[in-house]
Amino acid sequence: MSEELNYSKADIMVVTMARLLKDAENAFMGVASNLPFFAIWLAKELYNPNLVWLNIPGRVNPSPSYAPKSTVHAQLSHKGTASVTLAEIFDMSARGELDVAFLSGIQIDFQGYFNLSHISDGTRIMVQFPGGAGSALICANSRRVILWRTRHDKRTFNEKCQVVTASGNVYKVVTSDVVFKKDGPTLQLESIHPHTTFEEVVENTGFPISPAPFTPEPTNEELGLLREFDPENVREIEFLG
Amino acid sequence: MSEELNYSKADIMVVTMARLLKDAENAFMGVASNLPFFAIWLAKELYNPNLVWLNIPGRVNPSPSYAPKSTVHAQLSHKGTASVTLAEIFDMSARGELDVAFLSGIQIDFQGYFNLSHISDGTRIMVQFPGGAGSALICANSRRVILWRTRHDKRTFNEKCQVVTASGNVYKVVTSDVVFKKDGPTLQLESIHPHTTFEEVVENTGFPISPAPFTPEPTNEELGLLREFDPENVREIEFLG
Amino acid sequence: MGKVNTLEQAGALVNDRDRLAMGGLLLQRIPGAFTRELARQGKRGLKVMKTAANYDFDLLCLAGCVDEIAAGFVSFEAEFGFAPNFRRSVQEGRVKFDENSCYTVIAALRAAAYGVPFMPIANLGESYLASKFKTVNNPYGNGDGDVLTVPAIYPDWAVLHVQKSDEDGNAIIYGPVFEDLIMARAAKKIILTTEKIVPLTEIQEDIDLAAIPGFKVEAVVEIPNGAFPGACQPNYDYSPESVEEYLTIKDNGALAEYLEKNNP
Amino acid sequence: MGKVNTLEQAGALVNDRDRLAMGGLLLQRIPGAFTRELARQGKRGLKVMKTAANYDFDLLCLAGCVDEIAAGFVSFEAEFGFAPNFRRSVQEGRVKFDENSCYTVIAALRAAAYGVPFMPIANLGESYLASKFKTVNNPYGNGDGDVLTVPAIYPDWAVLHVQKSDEDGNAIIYGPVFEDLIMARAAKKIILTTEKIVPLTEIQEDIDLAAIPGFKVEAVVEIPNGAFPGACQPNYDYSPESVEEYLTIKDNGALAEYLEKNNP
Repeated sequence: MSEELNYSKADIMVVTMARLLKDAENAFMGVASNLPFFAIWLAKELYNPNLVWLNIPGRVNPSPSYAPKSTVHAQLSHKGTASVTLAEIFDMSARGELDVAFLSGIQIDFQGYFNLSHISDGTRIMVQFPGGAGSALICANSRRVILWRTRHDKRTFNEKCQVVTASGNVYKVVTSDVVFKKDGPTLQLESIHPHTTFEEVVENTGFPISPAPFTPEPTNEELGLLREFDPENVREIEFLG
Repeated sequence: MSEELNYSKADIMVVTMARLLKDAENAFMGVASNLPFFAIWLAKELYNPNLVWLNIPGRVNPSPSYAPKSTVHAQLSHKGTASVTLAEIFDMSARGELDVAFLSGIQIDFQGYFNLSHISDGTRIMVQFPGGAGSALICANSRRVILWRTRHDKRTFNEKCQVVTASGNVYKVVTSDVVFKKDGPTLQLESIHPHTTFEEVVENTGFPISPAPFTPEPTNEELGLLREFDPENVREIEFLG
Repeated sequence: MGKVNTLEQAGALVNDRDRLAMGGLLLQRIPGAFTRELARQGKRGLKVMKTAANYDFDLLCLAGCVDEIAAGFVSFEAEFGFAPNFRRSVQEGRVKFDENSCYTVIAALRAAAYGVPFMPIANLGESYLASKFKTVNNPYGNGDGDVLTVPAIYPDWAVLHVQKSDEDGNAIIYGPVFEDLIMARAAKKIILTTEKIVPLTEIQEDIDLAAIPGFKVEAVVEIPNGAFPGACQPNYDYSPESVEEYLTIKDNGALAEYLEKNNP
Repeated sequence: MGKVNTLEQAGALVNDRDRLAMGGLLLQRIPGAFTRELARQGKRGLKVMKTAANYDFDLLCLAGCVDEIAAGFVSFEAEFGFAPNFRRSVQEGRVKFDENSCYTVIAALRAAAYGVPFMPIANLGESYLASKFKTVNNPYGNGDGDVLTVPAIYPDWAVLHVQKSDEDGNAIIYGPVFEDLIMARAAKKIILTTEKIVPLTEIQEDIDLAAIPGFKVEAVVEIPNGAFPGACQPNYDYSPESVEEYLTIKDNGALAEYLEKNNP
């Protein structure tokens, strides 16, 4: 049914994540975090102007004039309201003062544990991933962690990560196809994006799930704002390559 | 013989301490440290222009345009060359990178241990002193500590401090009347300022000392520079009250 | 945005027995006006900390506001002598002076800022101060001796006086920062007094210096000359005459008169 | 004062097997020109560290200069994909990747900066990273569990690219500092490349930002565009075309040509 939709997978992911920030006190995003960039930007525009936006360059509450491809770009510092270094943002997390943090995993298992480190054969590294950046600290100490992942397949969503880069306070997992919530010790399907079906999701998920309703679709207001701010479709960049 | 001298006790103390900085890499001075202020200033003017001057306001190598009474005054930041906070100066000391530090004690004993804390009767505090400020860290970790004290009597220079605020790498002790050097575990008389005599010093010192030569007197060049920089005689302030 | 309060409202945020890290050092950029407000409001049982203090801690002793002082040094400098009310309060047992080396105050604040229960530090030599602190084994060492540690101290408030803040508390300190930024990070919340409240755009012109983020600030009060009788460079120097005047106060009546006259 | 050197002289200060903390983050204000000089001089066995890196560490892998990388993240961002030479070097066992959480890099540098053998940190959850580090008992606790610690790492050099330095190395970073200042304090000595060497008077105009003191700086080299192909804000942005060009290098010949062409 995807031909009928007037929005992309990136759009519904961004909008879904933005709505999760309606009551957030602050939100942190890291490197290579394009979709969180748009989600935080949209949430501040539409739902939660007092949301404190924290990022790697360490400028609080930037007002980017356009969407950069790099999420440590100077646009993340543009017209910020104060300077808090990355080390100090990690300290905030360590003190339990980070409310929402966006993290991602190349592999994410049924417990919400994730791997950004590597795949090994037990003795040597077969595939080296980028590394978890600040994930281990952030995931264990922030109040609510939102994982996002633009790929939804069994390689990503598996029974158990061989290598755990980070784990902890996972709150939601927003994928290209669904939203999971962390409920007790495991991930539970919360909603399915309207372009796909429960059967397809079962097919692409490496752990057991139960049926769930569709994810609420983006509104015209949300889509209009995103398109106006991002005419070059930088928000699609995580779906490329 | 003091009528014949063309310099004050403050002058000979300043000059003596300045000369100790001829080969110093850096020198730190703290609060209420007027004589060290002049000593570092004079050493940089005359003997060691590359000496790195470190102070509480955290401006490296200030060029004060006059001598303030407070040694945390903005003149200590005037025309500095870089900003290093007090915490970072302490860190330098902790890493063993502070070369010379000026400290003082209200009581100083024969080992060079000193008390800036209090006098107690064993259970309660009878006389509260200001506290040792950074002394405990600085004295234990800097390479060479120069103690100075404008009073030379048996209350100050005693057999053993009841309360030890700080101890460690004491190098010299410059008093109103003499210079001690730390030689092995104890202070030894190194020189006697020309206004007094060995007999008087013995009388005013609470631990055994051996005879020593006179301290070299200030030169006209040294005195001229000091008087020009400090026409208001701020360098006498530690001798007042 | 509702953070701009009167001095009285800001003072009312502080509860009896709260722990305050107070900014500035000796007579430099201290929260002088806020200190007098604490005295006027008759706070009791406060615990205060700073590396090196004089006027503010001495006044809080005189006014009976503090139970405990953690500091490395509490005294005026040469021209004014020791801090008389601090001395008397400690000697008479009304105030506990938890003497620190200045660095152990910093270490305690760093531990709080980093969310850890203690901070390892270099040794403090043979000293009665060293005996206040505990050691731990270096887990990465070869049994080469223990490491001295300082326990975290979490201030309820960092009370800071700055040159410039916007109405949300995004603020800039010009000149020496002393321990203010460590305090701002260690404390649960910040109370700011500022020489001037400026538009955010003026903060943004010096954004690299805007190291106090509004989101931690609970109150912002504009008080020109708010460091009085201390200095706030480059705006004004400390006032020796006013420090002398303060030092003449001998009783509660004179204190009340002083607090009335010097408001803020 | 003799600290102003050519890029070649500054590169020669670094010995094989030295440990380098390299400034900037990803493609922001990295010491790009100095990294290429290390490659041209054929350094071997270097140990490098930073929270999050791509071009500089990837190039050092390609050129065979590094043995060990301590970092939280080594990758380009979305448009360029992973760091290919880093990946290959690690997968082929030529480079040891000591994966950290970014915060543990910071903690290791803080410990070095403070002159202590380790830094306590908050917990890292259930993670293979947590298992790399040892715990100690909290000496001030009530047996309420152990505290995770990170051992100090002392870099021989902090290699930083800045917008402005005087000839003594008194230097200013404008905009995000990333971990540069922690590196400057943790390292034994600093090597600076700077967009511009300016008179001291120009440093003094922004003295509150002059957080790199000349006395720790061993070499200052003026290299306009020295962060290339990275950004140095506000002077210039990173060059996507040049990063793409770098990523086409497949062999030693192409690398030599690239290093020749891009000098500095």
